[in-house]
Amino acid sequence: MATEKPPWWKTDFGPPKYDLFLPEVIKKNYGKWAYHEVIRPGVIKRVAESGDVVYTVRFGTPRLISIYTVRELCDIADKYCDGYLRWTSRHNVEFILTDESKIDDLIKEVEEKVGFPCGGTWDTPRGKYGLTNIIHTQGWVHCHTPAIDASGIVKAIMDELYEYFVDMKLPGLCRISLACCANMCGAVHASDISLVGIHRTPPLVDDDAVRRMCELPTTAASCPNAAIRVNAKKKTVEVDGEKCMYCGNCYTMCPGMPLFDPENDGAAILCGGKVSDARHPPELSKVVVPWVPNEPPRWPGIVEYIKKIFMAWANNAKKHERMIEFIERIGWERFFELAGLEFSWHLIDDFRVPPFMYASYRVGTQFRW
Amino acid sequence: MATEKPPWWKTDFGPPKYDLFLPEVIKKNYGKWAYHEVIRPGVIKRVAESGDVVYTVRFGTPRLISIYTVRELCDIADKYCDGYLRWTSRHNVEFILTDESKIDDLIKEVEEKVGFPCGGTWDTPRGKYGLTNIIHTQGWVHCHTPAIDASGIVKAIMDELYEYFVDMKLPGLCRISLACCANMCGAVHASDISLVGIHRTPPLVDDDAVRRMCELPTTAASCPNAAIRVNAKKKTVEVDGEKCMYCGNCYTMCPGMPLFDPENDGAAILCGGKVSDARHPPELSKVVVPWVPNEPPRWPGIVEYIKKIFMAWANNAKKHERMIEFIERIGWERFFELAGLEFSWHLIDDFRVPPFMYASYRVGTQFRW
Amino acid sequence: MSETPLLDQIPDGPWPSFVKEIRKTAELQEKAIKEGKEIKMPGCARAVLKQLERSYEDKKTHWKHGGIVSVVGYGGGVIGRYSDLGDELPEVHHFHTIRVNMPAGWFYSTKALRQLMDVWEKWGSGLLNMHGSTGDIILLGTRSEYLQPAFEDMMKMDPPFDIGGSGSDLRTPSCCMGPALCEFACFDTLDLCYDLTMEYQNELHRPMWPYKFKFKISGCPNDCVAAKARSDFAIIGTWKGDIQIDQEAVKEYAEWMDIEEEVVKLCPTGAISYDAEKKEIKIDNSNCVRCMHCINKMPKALKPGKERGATICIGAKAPCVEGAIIGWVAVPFIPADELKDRVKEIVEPLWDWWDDEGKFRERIGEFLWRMGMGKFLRVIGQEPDVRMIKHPRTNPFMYFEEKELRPSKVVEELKKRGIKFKSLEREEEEE
Amino acid sequence: MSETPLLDQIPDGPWPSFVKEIRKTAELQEKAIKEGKEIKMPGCARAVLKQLERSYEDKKTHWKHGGIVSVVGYGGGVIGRYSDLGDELPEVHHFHTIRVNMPAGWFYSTKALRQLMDVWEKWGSGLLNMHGSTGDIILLGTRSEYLQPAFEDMMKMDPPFDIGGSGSDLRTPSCCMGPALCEFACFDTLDLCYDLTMEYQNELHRPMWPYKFKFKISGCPNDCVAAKARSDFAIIGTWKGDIQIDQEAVKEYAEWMDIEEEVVKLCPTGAISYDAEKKEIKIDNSNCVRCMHCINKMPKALKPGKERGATICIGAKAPCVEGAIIGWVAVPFIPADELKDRVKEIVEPLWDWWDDEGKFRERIGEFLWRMGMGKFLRVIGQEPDVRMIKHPRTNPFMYFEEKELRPSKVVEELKKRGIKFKSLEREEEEE
Ligand code: SRM
Ligand code: SRM
Ligand code: SRM
Ligand code: SRM
Ligand code: SF4
Ligand code: SF4
Ligand code: SF4
Ligand code: SF4
Ligand code: SF4
Ligand code: SF4
Ligand code: SF4
Ligand code: SF4
Repeated sequence: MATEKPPWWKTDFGPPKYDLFLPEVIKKNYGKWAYHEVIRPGVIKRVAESGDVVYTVRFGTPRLISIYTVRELCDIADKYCDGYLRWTSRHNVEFILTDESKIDDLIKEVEEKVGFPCGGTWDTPRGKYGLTNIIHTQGWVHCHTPAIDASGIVKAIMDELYEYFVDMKLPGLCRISLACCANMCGAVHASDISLVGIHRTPPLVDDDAVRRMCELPTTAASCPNAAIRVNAKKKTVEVDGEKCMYCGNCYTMCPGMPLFDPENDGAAILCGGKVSDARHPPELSKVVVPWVPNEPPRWPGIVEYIKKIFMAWANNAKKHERMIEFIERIGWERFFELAGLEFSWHLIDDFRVPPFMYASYRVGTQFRW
Repeated sequence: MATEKPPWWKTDFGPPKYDLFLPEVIKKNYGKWAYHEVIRPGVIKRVAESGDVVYTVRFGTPRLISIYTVRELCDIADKYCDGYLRWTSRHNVEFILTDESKIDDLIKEVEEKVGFPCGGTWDTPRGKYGLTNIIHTQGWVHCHTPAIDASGIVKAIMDELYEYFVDMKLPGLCRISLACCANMCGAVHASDISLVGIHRTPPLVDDDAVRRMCELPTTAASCPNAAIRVNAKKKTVEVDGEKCMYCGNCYTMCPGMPLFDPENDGAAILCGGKVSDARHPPELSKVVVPWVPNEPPRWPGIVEYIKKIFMAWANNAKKHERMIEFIERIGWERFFELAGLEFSWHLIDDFRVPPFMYASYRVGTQFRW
Repeated sequence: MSETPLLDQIPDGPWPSFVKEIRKTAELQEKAIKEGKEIKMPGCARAVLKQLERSYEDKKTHWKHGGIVSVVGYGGGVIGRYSDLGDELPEVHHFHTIRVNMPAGWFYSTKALRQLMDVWEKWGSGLLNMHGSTGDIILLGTRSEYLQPAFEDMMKMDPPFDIGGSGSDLRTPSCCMGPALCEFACFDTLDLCYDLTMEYQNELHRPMWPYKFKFKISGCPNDCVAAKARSDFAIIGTWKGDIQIDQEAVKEYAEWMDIEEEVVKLCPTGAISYDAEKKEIKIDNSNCVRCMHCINKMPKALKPGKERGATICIGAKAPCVEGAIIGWVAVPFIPADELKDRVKEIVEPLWDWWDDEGKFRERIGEFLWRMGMGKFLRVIGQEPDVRMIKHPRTNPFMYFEEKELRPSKVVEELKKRGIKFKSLEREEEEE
Repeated sequence: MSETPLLDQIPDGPWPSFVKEIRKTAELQEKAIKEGKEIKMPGCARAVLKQLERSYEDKKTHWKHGGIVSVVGYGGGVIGRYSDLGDELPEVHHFHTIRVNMPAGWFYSTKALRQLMDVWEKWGSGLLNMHGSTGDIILLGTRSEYLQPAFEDMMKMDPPFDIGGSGSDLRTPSCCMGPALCEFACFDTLDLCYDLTMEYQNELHRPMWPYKFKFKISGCPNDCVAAKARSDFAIIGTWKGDIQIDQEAVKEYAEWMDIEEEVVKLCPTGAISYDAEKKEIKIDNSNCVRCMHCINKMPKALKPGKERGATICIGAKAPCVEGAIIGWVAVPFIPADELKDRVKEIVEPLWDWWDDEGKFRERIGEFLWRMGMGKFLRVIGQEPDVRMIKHPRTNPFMYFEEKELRPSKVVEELKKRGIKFKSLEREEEEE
C-alpha cells in the first residue's frame, strides 16, 4: 500500500524528548540534588547542591482515569507548577512546587476537585513508611484472559488500607501488586504482597474455534506440561486434565482453548517478594494462599486475607523490615501462624520446570569489588 | 539349583547384633551419658550419669588395611579394652578405655606397632578443632570408572596436613572427602573441601563391545544430555561430542563407552559443603577449581590447591566457622582472592537438569515448632 | 433501578474510584457532544460500564481473544480487542488500545498532555491508563477505523507522540526519575532511556524476534522501576570506590537517629561501624555490597562513591513459560560515560543470536538457561566473573572446549572420528 | 631396581600408608604360606601393587567393567571385578569384593573380627577396607570360585556375618554410635538400625527396585553419619519442647568461655540470651531451630528437650543422574517410641509406589521430583507441613483435585467429556 504520504507524515520519531517536559528548576539542578526529606505524608522536600529547593507532592490515582481528569490535573499544574507534572512508576501523580507556602492549597485543590488523596510516600531516615499505590493490570475492563478483575479488587483493598496511604505509620516499605492472570503483567512475582488471577479447570476445548483459528502443532507445543495432544483425525486438540495446571498458555496461543469457570477462577495470594537491594537482595514472591474465589463487587474474602497478611507484618515487623526480612527473621512457620494462614500441599513447589541456574545465579547487585 | 543345603546353611541372618560387641561399661551406661570433654588430641573423656567414665582414643587409618593389621589392633584391644574396639564413620579406629592411666601406653603401642597416629578429634566447647580422616573411595585399587586414584591422593594430602590431625588448632570443623568419579561414592557433594575425579573427553565408543554387551536403547537412554544416538544400521551408538559432559553414565551402563584419557582425566575441587545443622543448614559443595591433572604418585598440583583453600580458611575464619560460614561472611569474591583461585566459566552452573524443588525445599532439620 | 447495581458499590470508600472515572467520562463526553465537539465513540464509556457490570454478575471477562490491528508502517503498539457482547453493546464491539510511548521519567508538560487528551476525546473512549505496567500511556478503547486517524493526529502534535511496543519486539523502555529529582542517581537514566528508545525505533515498532524484550533503567540499586524483576535487560546504577561521607551531617542525624541500631546493625555485611563518642561512622568499603541501606537512611550524610556506572542484570520476566526470573548479573560494571555505547555493543550481538537460535516464545532468560552462560559471555565479549553467581556450581558436569584439552591420543582419535567438541563460539552463519 | 618405583614414594610422609599395608599383607601372607596355612590367593597382594604401579605410570585404571558374580541365594553384595592385565598378572585376574554387613555403630569384639580375618586370609587377598563408604566391611579381591566358600565360612562364624547390599536394592543401613557413647542421642540409633536391617533382609539381599535405596540413622542433627547428604531416607534425631538447662553447669563454662560471643551470637535465630550478671542463659524455645550449636558448646549444661524423636529427610544422593540432593524434610517428627513402626509404615508404601512407577535408575529423590510432593504425602499418609519447605512455591502453577473444585457448569461439561482431573490418589492396581 505505497500511497503518497502527506508532508507531515512520519514514523519512528519516538517519544518527546524528556527535557522538553522538565521545569526550569529541574533543568538547573539536574543531577545535582543534595538530599531529600519527607516533610509530611505525600510531600518530599528536595534540596539541590545549589541550595534550590523543590517540593514534590504525591497523589494516589485509580490509574484508569478520564481524559477530563487529566485536564483537571493540567489546570492545577498550570496554576501551581508552571505547567509541568509527572507520574510515578506506581500510578501516582506528582506536582513539583518551588513555593512551600502553596502546598496546602495545592493539596486541597487536588483532593477536592479531583478526589485524589495526598500520600504514598515513605521516610526512611525517620523509619516511617507510607503505603503506596497498587500496581495492577487490565482485568475485566480490557483483557481477554483474566481470572479476576483488577481495578475493582484494587479499589476494595485500598479502601481498606487507606489510612496507611495518607499516613506514614508502617515499619517498612510494602509494595502490593495485582495481576489478573498468570501472565503477570503486574509483575507480581517480586512484591511484598501480591495477587494473581488463576484458573482451576483445564481448557474446555472449542473444537470449532480451534479448527478455524489455530495451528494444531503450535497449540500443542504451547503447553509447558505437554498436556495437549493433537487429534489429527478430528482436526482438533485434546487436553490431559491430569497434567494441566490451568496456566492459560494455550489460550494465549489459541482462542479455542478457553479456561474460564466463574465458580472456580479466583486469586492466589503471594507475599515476600522484593526488588530493591536495600539490605536484603531481591526475592521472588511466594504463594501463601492457593485460592480465593471471585466475589465482586467488593471481594471480601480477598480483602480479609490481604489484611491479615498485611497486619501480621505491620504489627510485628521491626523498623525497616520488609515482608521477607520479617518472615526470614521469625520463620515461615511462625508467619503462617501469625497471619492465620493454612499450609497445604498446593504451596509446595511441583512445577516441572525448574529455575535451575536460578538457584545459584546471583540476583540483584550485591557483591564486593 | 535346589540342592540339599547343609545343616549350618542359612541366609538373611543379618549382621551380628550390636549388643554382642559392646563392652560392659557401655552396656551399663547405654543411653545415659552426661557429657564429654576432649582431654587431648585424639582422646575424649565421656562421663555417664552414673559417674562412670570412659576414654575413647582415636587413631587415623589409611582405610585400606591388611588383615594382619586388624589382628594387631585386636591384640591391643585385648590388652587394653577387654577385647572390644570400634571404627568411626570416617575410617578411624577407636579404643575405649576405662583406666585413664593406660592411655599413654595404648597410644604408644598403636603408634609404634601399627603406625596409626592418635588424633582426629575436635573440642567444640574450647573452640579447638582437629582435622579428621578423608572419606574416600576405591580409585585405581579397585574400581572400573575412576578418573583419579583415591588412596594415593588421600595419602599425599594427609601427609601435608598431618599436623592438623594430631593437634587441634583449627578454627572449626573441616571435612575433606574424595570420590574418584562423578558417581561420588565418597559423597563429596556435601563436604567442606572435596575432590571428584572427572573426565574431560567424550566416550570413545568401542563398537565391538557395544554390540557384544549393550542394549542400544538403554545405552542411549542412560545419557542425561541425550548426547547418544543409536545407529541401528551399524548396530552401535554415536556420541554428540558437543552435548557430552563426560559424566560417565553411559559407561556405567555399557562397557563399550570408555571415556578415559590419561592426559585429560583429573580432579575437580569443591568446597563449602556441610551436613550437620550446627548453626548453618546443610549445604552442597561448590566447584572452585574445574580441573587439576593426575600427577601420580604425589599429586603436587592437587595438594597445592587443597592447601591454598584449606589455609585461606584456617588462617582467616572466626572461631567455629566452617568453610561455608566463612565464605558467606566474606563473600565468594573475597574467597577466590584469598585462596588465590581463578574464576572461570566452568564454575557457572549450566547443567541442564535443575534441582528445582531443591531451591525451595527445606533441607536439614532447622525449623520451629 | 440502576443499570449497574454492582458497580454502584464501588465508589464507596475513600480510595479514588475507577468507576467514578468512567462515569465522569461518560457524562462529560455527552456534555461535549452537546457542545458540538466531534466525538467518534459516543456512548462508549457508558457501554464499558454495562459490560463491566455483566462481568461482575458473571464473574468472567466479556472480552474476546485478541485480533490483529495496527497503524500504517507499524507492526505493534496496538492491542486488538472485541467484546463478546458486541450485539448488545455495539459501542464497545471494538475496543482496541493504543500504547503511546511515554516520555522518559513520566514528566509532562500540560501543553503536551492536553493535546493528547484532545486526540483521545475525539477518537477514543476518553479513558486511559496512566500508565500501563510497562510504562506506556494506554489509550483504552477505540474502533479499528479510528486507529489510523488518531495516530495521525498524534503525529501532528507539538511535540508529537509516537507509538509504544507490543508483540515480539522491543518494548517501550522505561526509567526512574533519576537525576531529574533524585540525589542517588549514578548516571543519567533519562538520557540513556531516550537514547536507547531512539536508537532502536525499528526494533520497537516492528515485532520480529522470538518474543518480547524489555529494557528498564534505574539510577541506583533501589531500583524504582523494578527493572531487576521486570526487564530482560536491566540497567542498574551503582559505583566503585568509597561511599562519600559527610561526618558533619552524620552528627546532625545522630541527634535523633539511633545509628547503631538502624544503620550499623542493618548493614547486610557488617561493613559499617559507628563511633558513638565522636559521632562518626566508618565504612569498610571492600566489604560493602552497595545495598544502599546506609545511604537511604542518611541521604544528607552519605553519597555513592565517585566512580559511577551501572550493573547489567539479565533475564527477568514473569512466570510463563518456564518460571519467573529475577535478572541475574551479566555485566558487573560499565562506567557511566561508556553506557550508551557498551549497552549497544552487548545487546546487538545478543539479539542477533537469540533471533537466530531462540525458540518461539522463548524469553532471553530462558534462552540463556538453555544455551549456557559460557556461550552467552563469549557472544557479548564479557569475561566470566564471580560476581555473576550466588555461589559456584554444585555439580561437576562441566564442559571443556577443545583448546582447553591437552593433546592426547584419545583426543586425536576422537577428532579422527569426526567428533566435534563443545565450543563457546557462535557458529558462523551460512550465507 | 624396584618393581614399583612410583609406589615406593608413597610411604613417605607421616600419614599411614595404604601401600605399606598392601606390602605388609604380601609379606605376611607369604610367611603364612611358609608356615603351612591354607591360602587360596597367594601372590595376590603383590600383584595388586604391580597393577597399581601400572596405573600410576599410565594414569588410568586397569580394572575392567563390572561383571555379575554372587553367592547362592543372594542377588547382591558382591562386586565383580576383572583386571585388564589378567594375562600378565593372573593373581588379580579376578578381584571381586564382598560387602559384609557391619554391626550397627561399627562396634566389634576382637573375637568376631579375628574370625573374619581368618576367613579372608584363607579365601581372599588379605586386604580390606574398614569401611566402605556405605559402611560395609569391604573384603577386597577374590576369585569367583572362592566367593561361595568364603561366605559359607562366614555363616559358620560365631556370631556369623551376613552379606551387605549392592545393586538396585536396599543398601546396608548404618547409624552413628548414638546412645552407646554419645550424650546427644535422641533415640536408640543402633537398635533402630538393627531392627530395620533385620526386617528388610529380603530387600537388602535381592535387588528388585528401580535403583538403590539407602537408610542412614543419626541420633541428632549433628548427623555423624552424614545421613542428610548420603541416604535416600535419613532418620535424624531431634526433639520438641524446651532445651534442658543446668544453670550451675552454665556458670562453670562461664569461667572460661565467652558465652556471649560464642554461644549467643552464633545461635542462628537469636533464640538465646545471656545474663552476664547472673551467669545464666535463657532460651526462647519457640524460636529455636534445634541446630545443636549451643548444646555442642556446652554439653554439660544443655541437653535436648525431653520429648525425643526423629525427623525424616528424604531423597539425598550423589549427582548422577539428575543432580546431587541433600534430603528434604518429609516427616517433621516421629516420637522415639513410634519410630520402628512408623518408619515401616512410611517406607513400605513408598517402595511399593516407586517400584511400580519409578523409572530405571531413578532414585527416590528424583522420583519424588517427578511425581510431586503432594502425591508423595498422600501415599505415605502424611499431612503437608510448612516445615517441609524453605519457603512456599514462587509460581502460581498449582494443581487442584476434583474434590477441591466448586460445582459448576464447566466442571460438569469437562466431566461429561471424560476429562480426568488431577488426583493425588494412587491408582488402584489392575489385578
Ligand atoms: C517516585 C519514584 C520513582 C519514579 O521514577 O517514579 C520513587 C521515588 C523515590 N524512591 Fe523509590 N520510587 C519509586 C518506586 C520505587 C520502586 C518500584 C516499585 O515499587 O514498583 C521501588 C522498588 C520496590 C521494591 O523493592 O519492591 C522503590 C524502592 C525504593 C527504595 C528501597 C526501599 C527498601 O527498603 O527496599 C528506596 C530507598 C529508601 O527510601 O529507603 C527508594 C527511595 C526513593 C526516593 C527516596 C529517592 C529520592 O531520593 O528521591 C524517592 C522518594 C521516596 C518517597 O516516596 O518518600 N525507593 N521505589 C517511584 C514512586 C512510586 C510510587 O508512586 O510510590
Ligand atoms: C565418632 C563419630 C560418630 C561415629 O559414630 O563414628 C563422631 C563423634 C562425635 N561427634 Fe560427630 N562424629 C563423627 C562423624 C561426624 C560427621 C560425619 C562425617 O564427617 O562424615 C559429622 C558431619 C560433618 C559435616 O557436617 O559435614 C559430624 C558432625 C558433628 C558435629 C557438628 C559440628 C559442626 O560444627 O558442624 C558435632 C558437634 C560438635 O562437636 O560441635 C559432632 C559431635 C560429635 C561428638 C562430640 C558427639 C559426642 O558427644 O560424643 C563426638 C566426638 C567428637 C570428637 O571427635 O571430638 N559431630 N560428626 C564420627 C567420627 C568421625 C571421625 O572419625 O572423625
Ligand atoms: C497493558 C498491560 C497491562 C496493564 O494493564 O498495564 C499488559 C497487557 C497484556 N499483556 Fe502483559 N501487559 C503489560 C505489561 C506486562 C508486564 C510488566 C512490565 O512490562 O513491566 C509483564 C511482566 C514482565 C515480563 O515482561 O515478563 C507482562 C507479561 C505478559 C506476558 C508474560 C510474558 C512472559 O514471558 O511470561 C504475556 C503473555 C504473552 O506475551 O503472550 C502478556 C500479554 C499481555 C496481553 C497482550 C494479553 C495476551 O495474552 O496477549 C495483555 C493485553 C491486555 C489488554 O487487553 O490490554 N504480558 N506484561 C501492560 C503493558 C502496558 C504498557 O505497555 O505500558
Ligand atoms: C565401595 C564403594 C566405595 C568405597 O570405596 O567405599 C562404592 C563403590 C562403587 N559404587 Fe558407589 N560405592 C560406595 C558408596 C557409595 C556412596 C556413599 C554412601 O553410600 O554413603 C554413594 C553416594 C550416595 C548415593 O547413594 O547417592 C555412592 C554412589 C554411587 C553411584 C551414584 C548413585 C547416584 O544415584 O548418583 C554409583 C553409580 C551406579 O549406581 O550405577 C555407584 C556405583 C558404584 C560401583 C558399583 C561402580 C559402578 O559403576 O557400578 C562401585 C564399585 C567399586 C568397586 O569396584 O569396588 N556408587 N556409592 C562404597 C560402598 C561400600 C560399602 O558398601 O560400604
Ligand atoms: S495479567 Fe493477564 S489478564 Fe491481566 S492484563 Fe495481563 S494478560 Fe491480561
Ligand atoms: S492451561 Fe496450560 S497446562 Fe493446561 S493445557 Fe493449556 S497450556 Fe497446558
Ligand atoms: S567414585 Fe566412581 S570410580 Fe570411585 S569407587 Fe565410586 S564408582 Fe568407582
Ligand atoms: S559421558 Fe555422560 S554426557 Fe557423555 S555421552 Fe556418556 S552419558 Fe552422555
Ligand atoms: S532508582 Fe535510585 S536513582 Fe532512581 S529514583 Fe530510585 S532511588 Fe533515585
Ligand atoms: S551500602 Fe549497604 S552494604 Fe554498603 S555499607 Fe551501606 S549498608 Fe553496608
Ligand atoms: S549424630 Fe548426634 S547422637 Fe549421633 S554421634 Fe553424632 S552427636 Fe552423637
Ligand atoms: S539449638 Fe541452635 S537454634 Fe536452638 S537455641 Fe541452641 S543455638 Fe539456638
